[in-house]
Amino acid sequence: MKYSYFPGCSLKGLGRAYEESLLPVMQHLGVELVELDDWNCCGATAYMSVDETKAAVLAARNLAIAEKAGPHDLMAPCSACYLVLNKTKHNIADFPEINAAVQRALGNANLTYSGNVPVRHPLDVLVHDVGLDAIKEKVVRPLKGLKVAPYYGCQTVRPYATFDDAWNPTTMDRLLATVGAEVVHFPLKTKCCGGSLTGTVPEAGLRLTYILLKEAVRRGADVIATACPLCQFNLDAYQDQINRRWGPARIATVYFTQLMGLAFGLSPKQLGLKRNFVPMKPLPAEPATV
Amino acid sequence: MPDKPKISFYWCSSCGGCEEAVVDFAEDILGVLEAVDIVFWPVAMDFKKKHVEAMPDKSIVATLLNGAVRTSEQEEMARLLRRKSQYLIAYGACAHLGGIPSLANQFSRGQLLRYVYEEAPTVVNEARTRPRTSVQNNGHTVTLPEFRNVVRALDQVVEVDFYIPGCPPTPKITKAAIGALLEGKLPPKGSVLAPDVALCDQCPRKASKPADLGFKEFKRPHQVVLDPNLCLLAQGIVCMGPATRGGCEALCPAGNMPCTGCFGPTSRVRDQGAKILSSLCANVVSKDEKGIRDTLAGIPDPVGAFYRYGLAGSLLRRKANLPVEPAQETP
Amino acid sequence: MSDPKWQPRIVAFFCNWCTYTAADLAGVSRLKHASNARVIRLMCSGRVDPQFILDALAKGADGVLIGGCHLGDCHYGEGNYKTLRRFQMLQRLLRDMGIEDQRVRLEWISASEGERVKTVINDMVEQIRALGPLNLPQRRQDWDREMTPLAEAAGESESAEQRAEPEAAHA
Amino acid sequence: MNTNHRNGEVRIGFYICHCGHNIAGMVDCPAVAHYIAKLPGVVVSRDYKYMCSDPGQELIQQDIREHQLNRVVVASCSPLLHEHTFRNAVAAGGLNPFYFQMVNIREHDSWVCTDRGEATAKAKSLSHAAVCRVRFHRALETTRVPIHPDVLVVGGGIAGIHAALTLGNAGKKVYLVERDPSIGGHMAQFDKTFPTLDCAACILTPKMSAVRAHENITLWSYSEVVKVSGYVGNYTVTVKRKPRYVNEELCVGCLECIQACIYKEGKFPDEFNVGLSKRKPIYIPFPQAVPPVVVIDPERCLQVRTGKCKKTCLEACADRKAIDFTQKEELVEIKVGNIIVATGFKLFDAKRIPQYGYGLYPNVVTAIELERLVNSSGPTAGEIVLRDGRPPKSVGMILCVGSRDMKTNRWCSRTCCMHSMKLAQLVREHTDADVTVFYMDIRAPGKGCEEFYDKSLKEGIQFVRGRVAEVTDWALAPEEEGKLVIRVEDTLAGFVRRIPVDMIVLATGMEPQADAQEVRRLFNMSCGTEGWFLEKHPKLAPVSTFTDGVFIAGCCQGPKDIPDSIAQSGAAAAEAMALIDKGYIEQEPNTAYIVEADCSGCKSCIPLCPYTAISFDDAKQKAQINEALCKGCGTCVAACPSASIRQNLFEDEEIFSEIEGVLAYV
Repeated sequence: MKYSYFPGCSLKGLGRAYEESLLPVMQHLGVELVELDDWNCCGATAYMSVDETKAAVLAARNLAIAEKAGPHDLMAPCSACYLVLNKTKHNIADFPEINAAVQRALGNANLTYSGNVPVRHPLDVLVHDVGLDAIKEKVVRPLKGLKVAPYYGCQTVRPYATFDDAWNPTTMDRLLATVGAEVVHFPLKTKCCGGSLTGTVPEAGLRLTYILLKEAVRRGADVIATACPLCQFNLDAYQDQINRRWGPARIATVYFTQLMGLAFGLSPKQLGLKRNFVPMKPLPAEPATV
Repeated sequence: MPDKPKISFYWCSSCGGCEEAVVDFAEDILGVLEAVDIVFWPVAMDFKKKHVEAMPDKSIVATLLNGAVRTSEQEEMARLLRRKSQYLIAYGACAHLGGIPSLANQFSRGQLLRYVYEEAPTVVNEARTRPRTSVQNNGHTVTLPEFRNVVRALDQVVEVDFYIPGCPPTPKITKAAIGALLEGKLPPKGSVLAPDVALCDQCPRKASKPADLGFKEFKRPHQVVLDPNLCLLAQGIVCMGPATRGGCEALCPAGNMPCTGCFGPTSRVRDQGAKILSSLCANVVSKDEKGIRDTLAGIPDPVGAFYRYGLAGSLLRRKANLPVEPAQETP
Repeated sequence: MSDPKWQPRIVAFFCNWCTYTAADLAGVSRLKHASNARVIRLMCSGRVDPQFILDALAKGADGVLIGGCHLGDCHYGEGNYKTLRRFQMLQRLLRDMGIEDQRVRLEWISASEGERVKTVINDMVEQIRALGPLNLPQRRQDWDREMTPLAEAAGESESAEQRAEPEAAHA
Repeated sequence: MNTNHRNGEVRIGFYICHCGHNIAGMVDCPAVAHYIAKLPGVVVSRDYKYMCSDPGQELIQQDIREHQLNRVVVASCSPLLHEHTFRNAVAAGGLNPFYFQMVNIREHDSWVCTDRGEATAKAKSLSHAAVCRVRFHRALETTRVPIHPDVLVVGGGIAGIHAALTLGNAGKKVYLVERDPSIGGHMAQFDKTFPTLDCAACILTPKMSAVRAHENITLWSYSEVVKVSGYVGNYTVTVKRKPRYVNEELCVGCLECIQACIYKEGKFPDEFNVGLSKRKPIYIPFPQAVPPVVVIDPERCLQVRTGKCKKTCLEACADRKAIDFTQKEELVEIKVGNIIVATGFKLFDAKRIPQYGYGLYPNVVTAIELERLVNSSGPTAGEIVLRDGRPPKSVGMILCVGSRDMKTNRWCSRTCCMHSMKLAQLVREHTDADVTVFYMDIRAPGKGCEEFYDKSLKEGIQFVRGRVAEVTDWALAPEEEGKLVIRVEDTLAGFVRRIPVDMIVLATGMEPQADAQEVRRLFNMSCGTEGWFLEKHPKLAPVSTFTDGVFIAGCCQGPKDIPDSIAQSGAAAAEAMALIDKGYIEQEPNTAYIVEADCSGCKSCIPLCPYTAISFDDAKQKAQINEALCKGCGTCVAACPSASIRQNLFEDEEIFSEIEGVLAYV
């Protein structure tokens, strides 16, 4: 199993714990990830709202490079990258004028894009390509007794609910259950984390973050699992401020790949678990590792 | 008693089999010769075109013309004989419907000439010489007729009064036709002088044909050892009998080979190939697309199988996307 | 061949029970679509004699559309299976005769699929527009032009085209 | 017969109908008439406002007399609509009705074209084709097929029951086949009916009993139709009678066997109470079931499953000997002339909209579940309670669950607004709870329904306009703790609201039955894309189907309320009776026939006929067609390799000339 890999800026920066856990987990499962050569910014949601066509060109360059790199699906772990690349793919297919602009721009860089590279999320790859049975076989340290609130965020399944339900996604639930965790009922799994409002309009953004934290605690979760660097950051970094403003709600937020890594017997340090502001409590019935 | 009626024979694009069929009258030919005066018959007698040209119009009672029309010379002779004859009779499958030569209507003139003069495995022609309509040699001009783009049945060139079908027509239907002509007992103009019921009616294997014919596969005669008595369709062999006019007394099925359709369709049918296709395919057993495709794969060349003797006379006549090329004057 | 006013001409054979009714429904629902298809009603797509298709093409249709009930839904049980089998072979035959697949189309359209009548006709018109005219009568005239000199020399005014299908004329 | 055939000369009259503005608005009718007038054989060519009107028909008849017409072509609407009208008009004019051809320039032309020039060109070419074709028409006679007087009604809901009773009362023999152990259908589960709030059981159960008692009705419950063959007037139907392991004749409905079952308590979800209560393996569907006999669930009964049970039920039944474990599935064949299909609907599965939390939150229920809770013979004896037994203080009702939704079903289920308001009123009647109805539009068009809406408003039921986004259990405010929260954009107030409630009722919509496709094939009907059975004409033939002698009634045709279902089943019964009392049906003379002199006896046609109408005459060595069996599909005609089979109304030359005609006008 081989995929082209588009890390995006987050996985090299703020969200490097995602990459630090994703790569060994994938390697452990025999999934080969080949990082795209000379990839560039996906454009993110911000550029899309400024100039859709230029944003499409920016993202399409990555798609074109991936197409050139070989006949592999392109894995984009960051939710924003995943969405933007997919959106670009759809826009190019659906709107001839965008396609024309993109092809013109790519042509200047001696690139072409024919629309043939599927953009895949790690959750999709793990559940549908690798398979839960294969994952179960690799579990050496089942996360027994660990209560996890699965949190998908907004961009993973919306608007393109290609691999999971838009309202009630379950791929992460099933993955976490497979590695032995107890998945708590978390109906806010696709609610907003506050997004960039946490920085721009904190009284609105952080309140949304607070609701998620509070509900996760109320439902008895030990940890929140996420698939998005921005979600992880929002949920992890502002807890002091949030607690001061609305009341106590303290809980660690980690990447689902980090939890999988633990179950595979990888060390917390190797998985980037030390980077959290709010540290994850040690696994139940295990000597402290943090 | 007036003069004996004048008859002429002519051949265009043909294999000579139709001429042979006339010779096959054997001693009966003498009877015919007694009754008629043959005024033109290039195969057997030394008359020239100029002799025909000299005859008054309509002075020949009947001309039996065989072969398809492929060259300018054939076209010219067809027009000439039409003018000189009271009845012009298309004799044999080629004149009737285009015959085997009209299978060439699947190819352009250029494709045909290139193959025949350059690409055919038995050809050595490094100079790539091609026939030309006119060549200068030693101060002499040598001419050849022009090779047309399209092969035509006789009635696609001139008006035809009657048709005698077959490849070749059997002596029996030929004699019957000449008899009717001499006795003046002719059917309406345009008729085909053969029975108007399909061949199965005369086939010795008819009784062996099952009522629930269902095709699981089609086979070609060389792929199986054929049962000499069982209906050939029941053996999975494409037999054109059901879609072909009777009159030959089922010579091929009697000889353990399927009918290939040389007598053409019945008068009620406009396209013999479409009709046999309709009948055979409807009776395929499979109900899924792939199964149907697999069964029909047993007929690898539908044009060759269904239009062997009549592509020129079919509704489509010629491959639609072929060009009309100018006469080949330069190599 | 490239007459700017050229409009594809489509002869459509629709079965009474499904596709003809669907075309009626398209009308009742005012589903505007290309006007190019001329519908001939038959009781069942099984009645579509391959001769009809060839004849339509020979007489100048640029395309032929056959519409029947979905497989398994034939009003007469299995008429449409016969159509499917004939169609598969006919399409091979047409391909060999230089006629593109898109020109002769078989579609299963049930009585309720008025929308589909619209889509199929629009789609087919576009495809044929892209292919250009088939116009076999014109092509035959072009083919027969090589006989003009001798016909004129023989003083014939009547063209061979007019004498096509001599038997039918006397039938 | 008239004498307009002298010299075999063809004299055609052509008429193009304006259909008011319907055709004339898009087609230049005078131009078409003018064009057709020049075609050979056309003697009269006219355009007229309404050809189907009396004066229009009179015009044709007058022309037949005055101009000695012997062929008539009318260009107007679809032949499926008015071919009969015009054939009759032609016949009244003294001409054989089959010297007529109709051109469809409304449905196929004016209604679908956008360009007047194109539409007119199309009308010209279609008319040209008809004029070419009609020349070959011949005089034909219709044949009569006798109608078997018995009727099959499929489905024992209120529609099927009413149809069976109507027919039975008219003296017709009826077979009523119901899949479940009892008739009654969905209506039997209802407590009250809107808008009158009369008791559903009080009006339904007498009808159910009447079915059982009726001398003309044979009731086969727990049975299914598995095969249908034949055609109008002569259907042969095979019915599968599933074993209920109880002899219907001997069981007196004392229910002692249920008491005696080795299962002391009910253990399996009770279908009638939609799983809100439990039943035993031997049970009666509901107290008023018809037939009032018990049934044994073969999936659950120990004896049936394993053969190892003490069979306490047998002991309890004692010498009545009604319980019979040797019963086997039985196939019964019946002959009927007409069939009424009233197979009903199924409710939308609320789990398909996960954001409403059905199946996740115990106090999210469906409307039918609430219906059972309200009913005094229901699982709570009429108490509306939460799962923990407390009465709810607030109830939210969400409308259009699985209706008017692009993600699930696009159609309006028509009854949910009224049904929900009825339940809201009943909740108010039974509890002190506040009730809020979340709606997109209130649709209350039936008689007394708008008044019912007013009454709901007056009774203090709250209405919030907006499609509910989600039902959740996460609380933001203290008053939300422990409650279900409905998040909705209130489109009248213009902001997003969170409304906490104790109980949520989902008004699930109606869907076609899961096996609608199989049933449709069984009876040779058509389905809309959604799966509802298709009526022959939405206005003029709402209970007929494209198969003569098969009628549809009730919700299998589309969502409707009880009065509409009853009206339809009455109509279907009347349609069947009209055929039965006439005694025969006239068949379109479109049969195939073989010209014996032409046939070579190749037998290609014989296996193609679905009705085995073609056989081989061994003496003559030719194929022959039994015209009584032929249904006129023409498949054999197309297949005859020597064109020796012909078809009335669809002769080769007629179709070839039609092809020539449509291509003649460019």
